[in-house]
Amino acid sequence: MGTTKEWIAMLLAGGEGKRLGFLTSEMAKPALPFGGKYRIIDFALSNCTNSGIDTVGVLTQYQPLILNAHIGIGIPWDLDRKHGGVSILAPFLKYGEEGKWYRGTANAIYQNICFIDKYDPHYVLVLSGDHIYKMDYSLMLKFHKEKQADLTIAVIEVPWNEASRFGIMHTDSEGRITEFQEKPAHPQGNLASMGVYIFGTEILKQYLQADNERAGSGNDFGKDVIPLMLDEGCRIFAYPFQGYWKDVGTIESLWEANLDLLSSENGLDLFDRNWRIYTVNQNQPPHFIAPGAKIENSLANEGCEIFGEVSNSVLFTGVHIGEGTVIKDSVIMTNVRIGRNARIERAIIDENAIIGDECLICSERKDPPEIILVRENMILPENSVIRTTSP
Amino acid sequence: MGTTKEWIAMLLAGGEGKRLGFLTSEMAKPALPFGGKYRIIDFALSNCTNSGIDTVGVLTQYQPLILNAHIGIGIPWDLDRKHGGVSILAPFLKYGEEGKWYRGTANAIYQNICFIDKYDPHYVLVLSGDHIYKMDYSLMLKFHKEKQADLTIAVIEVPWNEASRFGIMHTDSEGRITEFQEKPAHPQGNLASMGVYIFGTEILKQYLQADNERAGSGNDFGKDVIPLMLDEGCRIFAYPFQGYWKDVGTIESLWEANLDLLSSENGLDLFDRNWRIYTVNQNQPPHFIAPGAKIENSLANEGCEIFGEVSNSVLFTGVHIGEGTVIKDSVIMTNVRIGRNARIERAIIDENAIIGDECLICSERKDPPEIILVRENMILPENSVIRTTSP
Amino acid sequence: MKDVMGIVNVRIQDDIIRVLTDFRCIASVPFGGRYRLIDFILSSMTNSGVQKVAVFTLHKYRSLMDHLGTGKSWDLNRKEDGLYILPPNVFYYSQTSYPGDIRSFYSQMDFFEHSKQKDVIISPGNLVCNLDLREAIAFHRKSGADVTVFYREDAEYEPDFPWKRKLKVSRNNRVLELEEEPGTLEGNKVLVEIFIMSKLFLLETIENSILNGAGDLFQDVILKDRDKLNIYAYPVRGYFAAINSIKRFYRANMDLLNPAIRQNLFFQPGPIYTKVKDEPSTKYATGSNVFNSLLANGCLVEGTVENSILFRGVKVKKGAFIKDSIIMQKSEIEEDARVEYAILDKEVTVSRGKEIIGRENGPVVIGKRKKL
Amino acid sequence: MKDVMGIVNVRIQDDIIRVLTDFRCIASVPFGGRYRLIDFILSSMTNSGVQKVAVFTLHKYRSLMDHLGTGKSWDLNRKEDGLYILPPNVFYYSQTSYPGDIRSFYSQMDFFEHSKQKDVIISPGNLVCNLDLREAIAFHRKSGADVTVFYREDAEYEPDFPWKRKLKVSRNNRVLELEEEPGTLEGNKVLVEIFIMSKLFLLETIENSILNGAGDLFQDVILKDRDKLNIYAYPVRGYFAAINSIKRFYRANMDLLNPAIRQNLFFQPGPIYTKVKDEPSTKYATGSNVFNSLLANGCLVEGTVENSILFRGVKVKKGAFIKDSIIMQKSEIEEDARVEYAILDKEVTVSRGKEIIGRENGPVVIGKRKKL
Repeated sequence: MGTTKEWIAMLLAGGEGKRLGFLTSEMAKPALPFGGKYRIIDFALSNCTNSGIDTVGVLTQYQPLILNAHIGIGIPWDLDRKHGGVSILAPFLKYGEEGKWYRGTANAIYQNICFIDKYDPHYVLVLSGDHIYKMDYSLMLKFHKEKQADLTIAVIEVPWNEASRFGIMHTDSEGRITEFQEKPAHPQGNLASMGVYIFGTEILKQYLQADNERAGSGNDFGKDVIPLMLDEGCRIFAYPFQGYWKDVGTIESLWEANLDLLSSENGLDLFDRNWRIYTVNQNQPPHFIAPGAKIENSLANEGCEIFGEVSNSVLFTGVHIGEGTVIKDSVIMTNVRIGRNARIERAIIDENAIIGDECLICSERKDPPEIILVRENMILPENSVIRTTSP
Repeated sequence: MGTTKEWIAMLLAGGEGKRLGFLTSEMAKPALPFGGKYRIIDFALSNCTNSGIDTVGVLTQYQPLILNAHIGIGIPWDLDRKHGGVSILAPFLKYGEEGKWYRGTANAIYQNICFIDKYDPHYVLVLSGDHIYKMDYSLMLKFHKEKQADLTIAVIEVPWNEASRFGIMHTDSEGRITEFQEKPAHPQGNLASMGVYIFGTEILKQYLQADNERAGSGNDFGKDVIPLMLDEGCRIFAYPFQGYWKDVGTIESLWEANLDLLSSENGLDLFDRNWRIYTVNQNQPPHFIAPGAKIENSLANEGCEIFGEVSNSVLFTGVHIGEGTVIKDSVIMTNVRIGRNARIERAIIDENAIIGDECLICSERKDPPEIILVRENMILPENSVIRTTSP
Repeated sequence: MKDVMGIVNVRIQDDIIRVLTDFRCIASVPFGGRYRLIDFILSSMTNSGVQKVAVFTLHKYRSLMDHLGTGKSWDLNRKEDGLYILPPNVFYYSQTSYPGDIRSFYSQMDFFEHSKQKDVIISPGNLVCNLDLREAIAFHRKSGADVTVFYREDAEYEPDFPWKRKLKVSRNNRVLELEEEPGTLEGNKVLVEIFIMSKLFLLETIENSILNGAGDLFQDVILKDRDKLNIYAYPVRGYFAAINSIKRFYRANMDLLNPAIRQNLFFQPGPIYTKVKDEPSTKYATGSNVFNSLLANGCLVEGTVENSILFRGVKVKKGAFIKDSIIMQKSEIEEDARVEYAILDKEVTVSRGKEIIGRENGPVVIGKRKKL
Repeated sequence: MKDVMGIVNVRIQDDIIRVLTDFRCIASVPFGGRYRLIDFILSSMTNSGVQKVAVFTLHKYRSLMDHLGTGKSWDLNRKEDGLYILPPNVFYYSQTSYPGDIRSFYSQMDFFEHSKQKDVIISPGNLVCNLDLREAIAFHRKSGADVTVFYREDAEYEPDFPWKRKLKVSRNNRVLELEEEPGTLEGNKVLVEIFIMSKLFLLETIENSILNGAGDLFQDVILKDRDKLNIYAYPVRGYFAAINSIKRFYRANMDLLNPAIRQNLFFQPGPIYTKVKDEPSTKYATGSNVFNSLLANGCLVEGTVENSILFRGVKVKKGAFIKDSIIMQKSEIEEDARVEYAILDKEVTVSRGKEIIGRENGPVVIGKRKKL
């Protein structure tokens, strides 16, 4: 009945998501809308709740207003707790110091050691708010304890051609990590770090301190802290994860991740009542499928009014689709209004955009695939055409 | 039934309170404990609620963790509202920009114009979280409208010898401000700005923009924006406030403000049920006055256990005072434990300090008055003596 | 509107809308895909700036309590005022018949006395409407009426007006005549069960009624004393239905398939709030076939849905066919089952191949958690 | 403890502690300066990790509902599980006499069936104690008992044990004998009204009882079938009182003036939570004279207070004298008034110069809002 926690989570939510263009001009990547009604960070937060974690620090620094308003005191994730719950940790000025922004991922945690100390946990789970997946961290903690590890890193097999985007590891037969390469140009393996770490609290603090004192360190877990720990012979284990996991880095992969939800075997069942993904719920009437409308292999949300034809698409809350309009292979975000007889294919239409009658938005470039992004609040007059064709 | 607000408040809560020493090493000045159970910011927040304001932006940047945890989503002040409520506004990184800390008071608001725009209010009330007072801002808004002012500044008469610490104004017979001097070395008047401003939203935005573009500006309301507006002939009026108002700048004035609560004619009646000061309430049993104990002209709070003698003092929650101990003219903060037969006079004992048996803490220096401050978590062994005497 | 108190007076109406009220009171009957009946009057009140609402309940109010919670969905979770659910004192109601609303009010006299509001607005819990009550309060105050009653011009459906009382008003809407017996007055203005009066008038009325044995605020006070009282009438505009029968319930739901009615009812003058739930997007499978229907979130549709309303989390399996029906939360229509002109309460299962077919004028109603 | 459900069964006990229960049920009787009786068992449950608590109420539960709210003070405002207040269905209780707790449980069968918890722990709402129930649950599970009953060794006050049933246990605490008639068994182990059983056992018991007419879980099941059941007994440690009379209420309050009891009851094994309120610090004026007393926040003391307990917001004017008394929220003792051996309910005013004096063995009780 004491106040010590077994574990707490530190969720890194400061990412800019530079390759996402306009989408992240007013919000951090973890705040990006996804899957008809979620924001990406909902997955990590819901995983925490469902794994039995009741104390989460969310580290923000880039465009946090939407994230702050979304998270509040954590009510949707049941994280409004008497002891613990969710805390937003933005950079701040300290007594007698110059203000410092968070430099790397490790530095962000380093600057908030006082927060960790407040709860004095045995273990610290470090997460990224950028990823879409469902994972029971309590099983990983069990693994961490069984292996008597100093650090456990969740890993997933990625396609070889994408391996250079990730931290790649090599393990021995026991699962102990022998080598770690952050974003290697020529990857020797395809076992990628998911950016999910469990540390013993003392060892975490010790290495954050050491890393902070090393001149020239980028203060990043992947680039600096983990290699240092490996060098010094720490017991670092790889916890293999199977299932859906996506690091949404580009507009194309955001589009792809949304459309992944339409396949019934995607491994990310959002209908599972035993592992719900929580979010802030909107207050809108049920959506309406008009006489003459058609909707197939798609997601739709409350507040939508659909008079046209929708296939293989994801419609967020409050989308209006006019008569005669055809939507295919697209992601239409909150409160977008699309007029009559328009055609939209392979596109993401961002929040509150207005697309006039008879518009044509269509990407035919598939290799490399390209997705058209229509910017938030954009007003597209009647008969506009946005089109890309294969070169 | 639209979403436009008549007015919103922007509450500046980033102040370091440099002259408050240890007290503000881990929290901003607005977070300082006061009056047995409050934090200083509770006064401004409660004034907002009681004045009918339902949207408050709290601007933080210095040691905000305690403040963030205290404010949460504003439940204690009834500011957990569907539309509006309280938002913490910390400095953040913007798209394509270097991170900027808030420079002056005006710059802090300037960096959050997007927050103001979200609610599109007619008026913006700018407040400081550093002051202890009860004030009905709705009467000031009424005054502002009657005067058709561009800016209204709440003013109070201060003792002449303190005038140089404040922004001092001169008004004509109608109350229109003709001159404004920020912290004048040789004040010509004693009508001081309370740091409470009401602006028309458009004029505020216009002058924040202008100020931001002026090279060499300190981006401060008192030093830069208000003089600029005066120069350009804006209608600026002084709204006279009568009542208790205190800018707690030093350890001595914090001590004094606490002891002010003991006089029944202090003008800051905390028992008034029509203008309550709200705060986060602690869960502690009633306090106990033991057989043989004595308490007079003092405040005590839940969780205290008093076996000694207390007079002319303020005891925060959970204070333990041993048998035979005498406390006089002092402020004893949360969870302080004081042993037996100790004597404490004219001191502030900060949170969680432990004072051993037979200790003597006593300031006899009264001109200039000096108050002894015992630091947070300090453990003072038995028979320790901390004493200042008049030189 | 800080000085107006809302009172939602949930009467016992189990007999008129059976099955759906077997386990809940009328005010918490689900409606329109994700709402409960009480949401409409409650949202009307709070959108109009009313900050204190008392809900008088009689029985079967557990689902109502769950739904209302602390009133957060209506911004009524306030430190002062806000939402009050006032259940009966069981010993006052140990008689088998309901002694009338005045006795309910009387049992909460201290609640009224401790309230600071000047006027009260009293409504039943079964109205489907979206009202700007600020105008009504302004009208009431300007008129100096003892009581302002609401009425509907051009009453469309008789079932909306259980008292069937017509009224005649002067040019400035003072009530000149109010039918004692239904059917005696010409005209098309019919009384709606919403009243405005001062709290003082209400308290005096309660005190007097307890002394002289009057039990029902409308029947025994307003109607009986109509010639002594200064009564004004205020017109209800926009969509309006009072759910007093299964037929009316069915028809009012189907009215929502009309986009104009829907836009008006759900958004004008303010949004209708309800308790939100965690449901994913609704998923339409390849081969699904849906038209002229309203669907809440969390549904999984593989079959055909026409002219119907589906609440949250309904599953429509491959080959299943739903037409002209209302399917409540988490019901499941299995493969090749057929549902027409039916109202399915929560968590009903219609098994593979089974047919549930009602008539247009008499939809079949299936109770909660039934497996067919 | 996610798999244990707490049940607080608030019985009707108006007759045993009159005046204080005129307007509230026993579980919401104020206690110890700022608590309500239910806080103790509720905090014991949640400190022990119980995440779902059902409070069965019968009547006069408005103040209990206000107090509990969404359960936030006990961290029970959870999305799944959390706090459930289960009022009676008015029609089940239209008879004048209480049909027994089994019928209360029966009316909420669907609630039990939808709960995922494996075991239930059932307690009344009038116990003053601070228990670690994890140990009790572990004991129950290890023993394989049908029912684990709680008992008190060295029962100090008879009033704490309304059933007056003694029991005899084996070395491993299996119940060997349980008195059918009080007074037939030797020993010092007395039954306390807390039980642990599996949800399955409870549900079967309810079903069977409804068929064979049994009404009371203890009397008609545990006691009657004691020889057929596998019953174990678990000892209650630490401070313990069951508030079954004014005398006991008075004495249990006065016990809190003992620092050892207070430290034990309020903090060990976990803190007792209650609904917090906005009250300023308590202010002691010059000339005030207070000793051996407990005072909550918001009091204003100018007079003398000895051996007493003052709830939040009490005013003691100049020259007023309070001794050996319990003064509840917002009461006011005016100049030169004298209160001894008295229990004043909320908002009582004792006028200038007036004397209210009871006896040590029979404190005088003054009802809510009385002006004397």
